[in-house]
Amino acid sequence: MTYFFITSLLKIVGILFVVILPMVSYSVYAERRVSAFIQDRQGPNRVGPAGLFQPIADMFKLLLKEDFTPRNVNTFYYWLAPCLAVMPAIITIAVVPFGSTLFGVPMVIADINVGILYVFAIASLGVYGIVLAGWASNSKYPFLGGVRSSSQMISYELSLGLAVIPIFLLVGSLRLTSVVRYQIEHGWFIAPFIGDWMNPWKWLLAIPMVLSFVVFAIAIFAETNRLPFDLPEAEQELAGGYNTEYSSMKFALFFLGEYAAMITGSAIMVTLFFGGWHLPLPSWHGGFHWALVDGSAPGWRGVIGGLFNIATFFAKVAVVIFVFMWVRWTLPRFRYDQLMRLGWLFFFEIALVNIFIVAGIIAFLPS
Amino acid sequence: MSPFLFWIFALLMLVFGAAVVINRNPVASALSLVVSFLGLAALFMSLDAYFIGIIQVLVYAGAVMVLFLFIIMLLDLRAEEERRINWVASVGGIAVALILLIQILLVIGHFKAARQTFPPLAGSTIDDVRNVGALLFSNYNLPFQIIGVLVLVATIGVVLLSRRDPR
Amino acid sequence: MITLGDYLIVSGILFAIGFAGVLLRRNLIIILMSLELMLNAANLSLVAFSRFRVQPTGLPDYNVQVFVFFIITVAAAEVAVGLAILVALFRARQTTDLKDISSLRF
Amino acid sequence: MAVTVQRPKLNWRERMYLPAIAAGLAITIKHFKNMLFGRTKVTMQYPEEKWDSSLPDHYRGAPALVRDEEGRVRCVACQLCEFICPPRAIKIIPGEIPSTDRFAKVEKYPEEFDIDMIRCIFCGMCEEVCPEQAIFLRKDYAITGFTRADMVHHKEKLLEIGGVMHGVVLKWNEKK
Repeated sequence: MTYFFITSLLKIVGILFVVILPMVSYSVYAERRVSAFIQDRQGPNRVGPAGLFQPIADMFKLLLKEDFTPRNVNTFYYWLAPCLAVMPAIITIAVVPFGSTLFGVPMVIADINVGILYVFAIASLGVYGIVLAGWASNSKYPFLGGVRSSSQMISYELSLGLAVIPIFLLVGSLRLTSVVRYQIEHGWFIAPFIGDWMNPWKWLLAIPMVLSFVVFAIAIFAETNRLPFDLPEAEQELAGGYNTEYSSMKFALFFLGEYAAMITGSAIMVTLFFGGWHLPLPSWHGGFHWALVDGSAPGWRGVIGGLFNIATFFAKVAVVIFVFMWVRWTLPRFRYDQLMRLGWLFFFEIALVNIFIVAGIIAFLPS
Repeated sequence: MSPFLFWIFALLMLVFGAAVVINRNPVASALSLVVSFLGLAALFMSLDAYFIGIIQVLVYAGAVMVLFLFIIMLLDLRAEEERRINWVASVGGIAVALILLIQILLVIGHFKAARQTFPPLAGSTIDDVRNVGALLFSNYNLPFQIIGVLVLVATIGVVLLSRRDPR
Repeated sequence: MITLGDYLIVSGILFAIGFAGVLLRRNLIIILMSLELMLNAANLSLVAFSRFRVQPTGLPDYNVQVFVFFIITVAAAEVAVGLAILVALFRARQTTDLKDISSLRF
Repeated sequence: MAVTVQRPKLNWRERMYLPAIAAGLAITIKHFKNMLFGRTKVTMQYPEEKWDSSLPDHYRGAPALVRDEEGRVRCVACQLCEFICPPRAIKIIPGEIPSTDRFAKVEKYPEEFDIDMIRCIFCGMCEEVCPEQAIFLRKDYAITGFTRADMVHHKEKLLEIGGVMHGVVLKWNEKK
């Protein structure tokens, strides 16, 4: 029991302070660099080599700024909102398996049997921070941002939830570790035919899976308030939306929350569609085949394997985050009615039909 | 679950549940209700009902309360002004609630089975999503579909009710 | 050790709080919230009964949890309809206070 | 007059938007790639690379006073530049050259010559109007200071920027 507590604590501290928080601050830096490169600029390159210490400078700047509370705000909720904005994204990561095993300890903080439901439940709490910020600011632009955010999140949660149902139809369990296990055995969901090239059923399955992935990815974009769906904070129309009245560390918390949500969303996407921590390596040991590397091997090879799995997972997450940024700096923002129409009349239906297609394939799939 | 955690979450739920009734500001009430529901979800989990607990968070905290907040903000309901408290009605209301509470407690006190502690389960981890789902789609298939129709009717009703122009 | 009675007592207190809310408050939205509290108090005792009534297979009584699932669904639909009525009422009367809408005529 | 903008009729492929989105993504990733491999020519990285070498001959930077070959300030304090200056950035206090001086013929010299660089708009009219070719717009462009007083260029500073100008104005020389 004590052993369980200590390893859990180590995992929480490790994943939060060693991985997630640095990743958040460096994804801000990466966002600025990527946007600069896309626009033929240099981006921040002054602090440290290639600007790598920029997040630290940013942190000091934000900490040292005057923490200003406007007069007519509802003070208690005004202070509560930034805290609520960060929390959901960070506690969602608890159920995501970020590695196989290390020293025999499974690399997931809480392996619960309602994994994906937990993710959706906590993600749906993310709206409170934004809505409260908009309401407590007692100012019209933040308020509009808050109201937009609440309706947007409710609308896209539907397609988000429906888009992943095909996966769980196949896996037969809501546990995220079993999703990864299934993908190791049957191929990643984004391309289930890999490794089983001759099986026409797998090729057939790939069509609804890609559809499901597209709907899921777009819904994640909308859930994390990223462009092209960043209407709650549209700088040009709403002057920053819900965080207009915030300054200093409270503003930083909103920023942190947004990027943490992006990282969490990417992690879930990787887990559901890109095989999680799984990356087969070619092996010539006894004829060519794809070898599974994980932490189950004895001795130092197990440790290396476990570390390799963790590195693989976060490398995949980094790639997905890059795609997030790439899309942000390419596409313009949707109009609000377009956003709602897209969510309700398009993705909702696609996701629904997709479930039936996958159910049909499973019913006739020769196992 | 240890008694300590049980009492923490029960207290959290009850204190914030009382805050729902006491608060003058509707937004404060709604947020207290969210916290209360989170405590309730934790109690569900302590009863090994993970699925119900998560559904509780997902439906109540995630959707219903957001709807409440949305409506409160849409109608711009501010804190109620101080009205003269109608003492007779208030004391009467509290008295009725207290009597009900005492009745409930008396019934529980006379209920023999209430003194049993947690009976052991088959395994340390049970897949309750699968079990609830299997039951839902086999024994309770018809009620499930009726509920679906009910939700559809509710949706249509809400759309009709909230249209600005009823014609 | 925690007994079934503890869960039932907590559930009973929650129900009483919700009941007091319905009786004491005059704001319709608060009354709706109090109704939710009462429904959830019922859910809590139902789930507690399900856990303490272990079947011969060693599993909790899942029939009760299915029932709770139905209650949650109906409650969500009820809230949606209730809030829609509230909005329609507010449009007509500019108030959510019970005192100001005591007459049934509009 | 209200103008109704005709929306273009889109065929189903255009209405999917996906090809257009893919094309947009391809463009941005191309820019990203070119930048990453240093194939894009970016703007000058200013404090490390200076403009100095690439400024054109006609560049109009900070105005400055010049000395002639003999080290004399060329300005004769005629105050034409002060008069013409559109933002009134120039302030001259003329002084008299004593009759014993070798250049007594010139009569006046600028006792003080201030240019307020906060006001200066680098229009070059002072250079244009100067009969003595004593004031020039040089190539200095990074004019900074911590206070407003810092931004006023006094005579010494102006002469330091200006340097020596070899020229044809021979007014101060004895008549041949």
